[in-house]
Amino acid sequence: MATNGTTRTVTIRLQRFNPDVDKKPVMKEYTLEITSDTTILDALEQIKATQDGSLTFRRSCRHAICGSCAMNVNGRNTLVCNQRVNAHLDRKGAVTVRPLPYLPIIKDMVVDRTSFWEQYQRVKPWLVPPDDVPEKEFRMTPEEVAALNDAEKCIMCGACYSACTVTAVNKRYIGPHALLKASLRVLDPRDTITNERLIEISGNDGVFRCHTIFNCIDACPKKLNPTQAIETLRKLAQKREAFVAARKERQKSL
Amino acid sequence: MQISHTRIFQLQRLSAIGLVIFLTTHMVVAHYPPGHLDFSRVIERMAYPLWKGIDILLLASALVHAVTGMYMVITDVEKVGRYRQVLGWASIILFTVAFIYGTITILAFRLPAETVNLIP
Amino acid sequence: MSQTNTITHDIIVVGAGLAGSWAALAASKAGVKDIGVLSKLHPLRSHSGAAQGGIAAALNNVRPVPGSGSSGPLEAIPPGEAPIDSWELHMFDTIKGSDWLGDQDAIEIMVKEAPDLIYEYEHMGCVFSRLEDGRIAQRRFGGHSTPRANYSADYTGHVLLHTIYEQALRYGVKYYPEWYCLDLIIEDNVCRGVVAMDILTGKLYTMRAKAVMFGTGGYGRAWKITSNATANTGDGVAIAYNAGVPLMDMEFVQFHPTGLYGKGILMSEACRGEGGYLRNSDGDRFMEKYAAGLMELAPRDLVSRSEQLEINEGRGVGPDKGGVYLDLRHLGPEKIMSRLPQVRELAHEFLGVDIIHDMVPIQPTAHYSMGGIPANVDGQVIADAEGTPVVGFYAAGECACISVHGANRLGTNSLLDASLFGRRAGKAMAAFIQNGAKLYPISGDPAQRQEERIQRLMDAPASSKESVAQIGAELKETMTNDCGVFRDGERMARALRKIKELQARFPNARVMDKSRRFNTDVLGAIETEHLLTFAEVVVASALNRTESRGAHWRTDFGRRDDTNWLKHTLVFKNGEEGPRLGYKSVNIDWEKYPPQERKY
Amino acid sequence: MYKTTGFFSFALRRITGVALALYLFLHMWVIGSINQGQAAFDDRLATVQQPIFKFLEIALLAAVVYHGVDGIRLLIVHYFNVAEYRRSLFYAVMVVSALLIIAGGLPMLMFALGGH
Ligand SMILES: Cc1cc2nc3c(=O)[nH]c(=O)nc-3n(C[C@H](O)[C@H](O)[C@H](O)COP(=O)(O)OP(=O)(O)OC[C@H]3O[C@@H](n4cnc5c(N)ncnc54)[C@H](O)[C@@H]3O)c2cc1C
Ligand code: HEM
Ligand code: SF4
Ligand code: F3S
Ligand code: FES
Repeated sequence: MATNGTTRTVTIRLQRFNPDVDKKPVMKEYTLEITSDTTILDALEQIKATQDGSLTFRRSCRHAICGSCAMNVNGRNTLVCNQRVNAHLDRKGAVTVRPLPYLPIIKDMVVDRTSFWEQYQRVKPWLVPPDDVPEKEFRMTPEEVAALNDAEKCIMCGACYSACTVTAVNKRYIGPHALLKASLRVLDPRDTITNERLIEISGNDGVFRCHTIFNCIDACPKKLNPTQAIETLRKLAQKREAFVAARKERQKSL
Repeated sequence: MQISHTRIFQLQRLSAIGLVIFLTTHMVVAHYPPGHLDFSRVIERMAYPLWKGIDILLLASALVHAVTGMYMVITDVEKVGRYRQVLGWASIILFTVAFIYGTITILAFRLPAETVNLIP
Repeated sequence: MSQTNTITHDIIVVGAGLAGSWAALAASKAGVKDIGVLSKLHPLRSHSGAAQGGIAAALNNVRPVPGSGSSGPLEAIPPGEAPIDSWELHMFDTIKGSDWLGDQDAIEIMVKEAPDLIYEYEHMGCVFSRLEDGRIAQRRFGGHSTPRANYSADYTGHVLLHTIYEQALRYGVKYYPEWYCLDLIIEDNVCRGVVAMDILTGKLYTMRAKAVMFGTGGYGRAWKITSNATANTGDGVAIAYNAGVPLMDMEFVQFHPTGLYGKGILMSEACRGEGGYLRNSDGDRFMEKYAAGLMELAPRDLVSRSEQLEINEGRGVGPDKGGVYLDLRHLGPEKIMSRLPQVRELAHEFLGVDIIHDMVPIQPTAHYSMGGIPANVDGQVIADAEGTPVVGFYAAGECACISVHGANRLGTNSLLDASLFGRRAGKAMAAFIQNGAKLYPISGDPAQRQEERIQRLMDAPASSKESVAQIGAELKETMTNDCGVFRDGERMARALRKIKELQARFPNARVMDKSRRFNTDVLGAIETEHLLTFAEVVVASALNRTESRGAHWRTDFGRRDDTNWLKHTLVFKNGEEGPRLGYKSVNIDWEKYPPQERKY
Repeated sequence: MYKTTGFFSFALRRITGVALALYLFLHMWVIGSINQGQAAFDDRLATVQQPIFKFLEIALLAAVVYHGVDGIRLLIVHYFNVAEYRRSLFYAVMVVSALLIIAGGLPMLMFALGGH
């Protein structure tokens, strides 16, 4: 069993930055005793509690469902709450943690996700159901539900957004997270504003701005596939009128 | 008229398919086996109207692809966003001019006796 | 910074989990447009999103295959055939689960409105798992006599939370993400607003409103081993208590039997539902001794107690012998991969254990807070045992105690509770505003008081050895050891002394981060202060209740005692003297649901 | 930059794409001299057939081949659900491009070195 009491000493290298005081980010090293099941988040908490209380980071659920704790570990975006330190040590027994790249830093690991949320709201993440709803539930088939599974699991952690090369240089691009969300509503047979959605996402900042770089898939801690969602939306955008007509037909029997 | 991003995408992908076909043909026929190039070698092929047709299609694909591609590259930069419409029209104009010029060039290949200056 | 800024809304909701966002949405739909919702986390990070199992409602979509028994396969109820479930059954299960401490008028409202709530969720876009014919799928859950948990695979809370937040956005609700509520302003029994901090800038604001609602969630963070998110520090409960509002039934804290060893992270109840075993260090399935009939599938409180007994008697496993094994190996790779993929991932990620080949060490984990701010069925907070309302103050969700869960909550009933009473509170607030509620003046500068509180924390001498983290750690240790699954008078008295000591040490604790910008160090200190505040109430309430009921189990009073204790605890803040205890009667329909022995 | 196989192939594709576009216009300018008559044409053609250009042409071939093969990969990703196989596709593109570049480039190299 992995949980044994043995500890080992490791180095945690953290990027520190408080824009009010510091000119530019600096790397600082902290030495720490860990066990085999210490997560990177545990390590950060430990440093904050015992070495430097000003270390700042977001976290809440501790088990990869709230999306707070996305950071960049050894150059890769990931959640830190479900990653054990042991799994990320380099040859010198150290692990490097930085905030998500290409986003303005608020303080230490806390980044400004304003553009991320703006893009999320831009795609109208909510469903707009038909005006008259049935007495009970809409009758969606298990297949229709299955098509939504991937998008529904997104925890809005931002790992994909910060890894995407396009968003890195262009914050007007809607981004993988919001396009994945858009696909959730577009593919939902209950939605009534699909036409508008497709127009919006096929505009200058939408699906056709994606260059199929796949960083979003690589970065996603929930193993989701925004690229596929984008490709699906691209196809639907090209046959928008037919798709919307089929949707209207489908809604008659919901 | 709005420059539609969907159209641009379709044009770029369509022209890419066109390029796969025409460019491959062009490369094999025009440049293989490699050797010294001059008018006489070029005219050998260009004397046939079929080749002229294929080269015009190649020209069209390549221009559409290059112009839409450059449009994409440039508009990827956030700050350029405001000028998208202008860039779109500039691309269309660039394409038109280049296509006309290229077509004239292709048509200009005649056997020596009948070579005429289309552009003085 | 004496000049503080003021923000005004018709309604201010603190908390953006299911309870908070539902309230805002319902009020907005009812016509109140000026609503502000603050949340110390981005709304989508609220702990409601962590719920896995499901949300209860008697929809009658599914039944056990006739003749297959209580744990056999399920099938869709064919159209036209007799329903098997009803609100009455749901009600009885809930009352029994609550060990008869739940208020039956509130429970009746909850179970009756439940199906309508689920349909509203569905109409707003919630992606429920489906049956072949397109109806919502349902599954079994502990303590429910029929399959009535409606679910979205194993991330139900996540899907509900996203749905409701997005709809609230659609209806124009204004959110203040990453704003921290520090104080509640109540004068002359009228609620006038809150004081809050914009975490990003560290600036304080006085936020005035005609109605304020708290939906601040649970308080499991006072225990060392807990399934709760780090945000679940019971801020709302402590703030309300400090503002003079009583707290109800705080001694009732549910411990879930399967928290990952040393971490507390929840391994879904489905582990046992699918047939998992619990084993002690000798490899024995110890549940044989405690619940030979239901074995591992006995209710949560009972299983947690059995585990703790094994541990206490020296048959524990793990480095400190503080856990037992959850054995899923016999289920086989196929079943594990298809039914428990998330569980497998969690065990692997956090402990490096593959449940296909190895047993996972687990232990009881503080999971759900039954108690909280007392409120009636419209979310209206009450000021005393007679039910006098605190004008303009509402509460719903886990921070509230409308008392539908009594002494022990059934799984899937709390998502229902938070959503449903959030919705009701929203409607009630809208009616309150529309009937001409006033914006009352605020005397003095309450934000200034909070400013001073923060300044004190920052000014504590750097030489001080006292650290907030240390105080927090000692408190959590104490609560887990002395006010956990098993309790007795002696240990709780010790815990109470310890809490007093920690409270006395707290003013000397120093905060290392002196900056204004996104100061989580200061917030952590304030949260620890809140833990110290309500932990005292928990222990005091528990110490006084000399019986065992639901989740509150005393080794020195091992029986339920309806003659003396069929009543809610109501604790008032009594200046520096510490909590003053009072009691409130339970609403019981003596004809239909008289108290019985709770047997499974 | 966030460096992955995806980013690497994107950067290469983009650089080659832009280079090819620029080349296209250069090419048109060279061939366009036919409009000034056969002599002008041969003149300009000779300029671009100095030894250094022969090597540049190999680079051009490499660029076209890589860009084209990678472009085909994108078309495949668009029309089929294969994003999961992104790494295999990346390596496949690399191998195929390399083979084609060698096949096309070797004769050119011989020609450039041999000079006839
Ligand atoms: C691991 C786990 C699994 C669960 N599974 C189930 C299940 O399957 N079925 C079920 O019915 N129940 C389940 N529960 C219980 C259920 O999830 C919760 O009881 C319910 O979600 C609580 O909702 P809420 O809206 O009251 O609070 P929360 O969702 O916790 O929201 C609290 C909100 O208050 C905000 N807040 C708190 N303090 C402040 C402050 N000082 N200032 C500003 N904002 C503040 C937070 O930011 C947050 O937005 C589970 C609980 C856990 C821990
Ligand atoms: C063999 C045929 C070719 C194929 C299959 C092909 C395919 C593609 C594809 C699919 C893209 C889109 C890339 C993206 O969206 O990120 C692209 C981009 C581009 N192509 Fe081509 N191409 C070919 C030949 C050419 C040629 C000959 C040129 C030069 C004239 C060219 C110039 C460009 C440019 C400038 C871009 C934009 C760069 C970018 O977006 O990254 N391509 N090509
Ligand atoms: S798609 Fe994945 S990486 Fe992107 S926000 Fe959602 S969960 Fe995070
Ligand atoms: S990384 Fe970005 S470019 Fe497209 S495939 Fe993913 S969104
Ligand atoms: S803390 Fe919630 S995802 Fe990591």
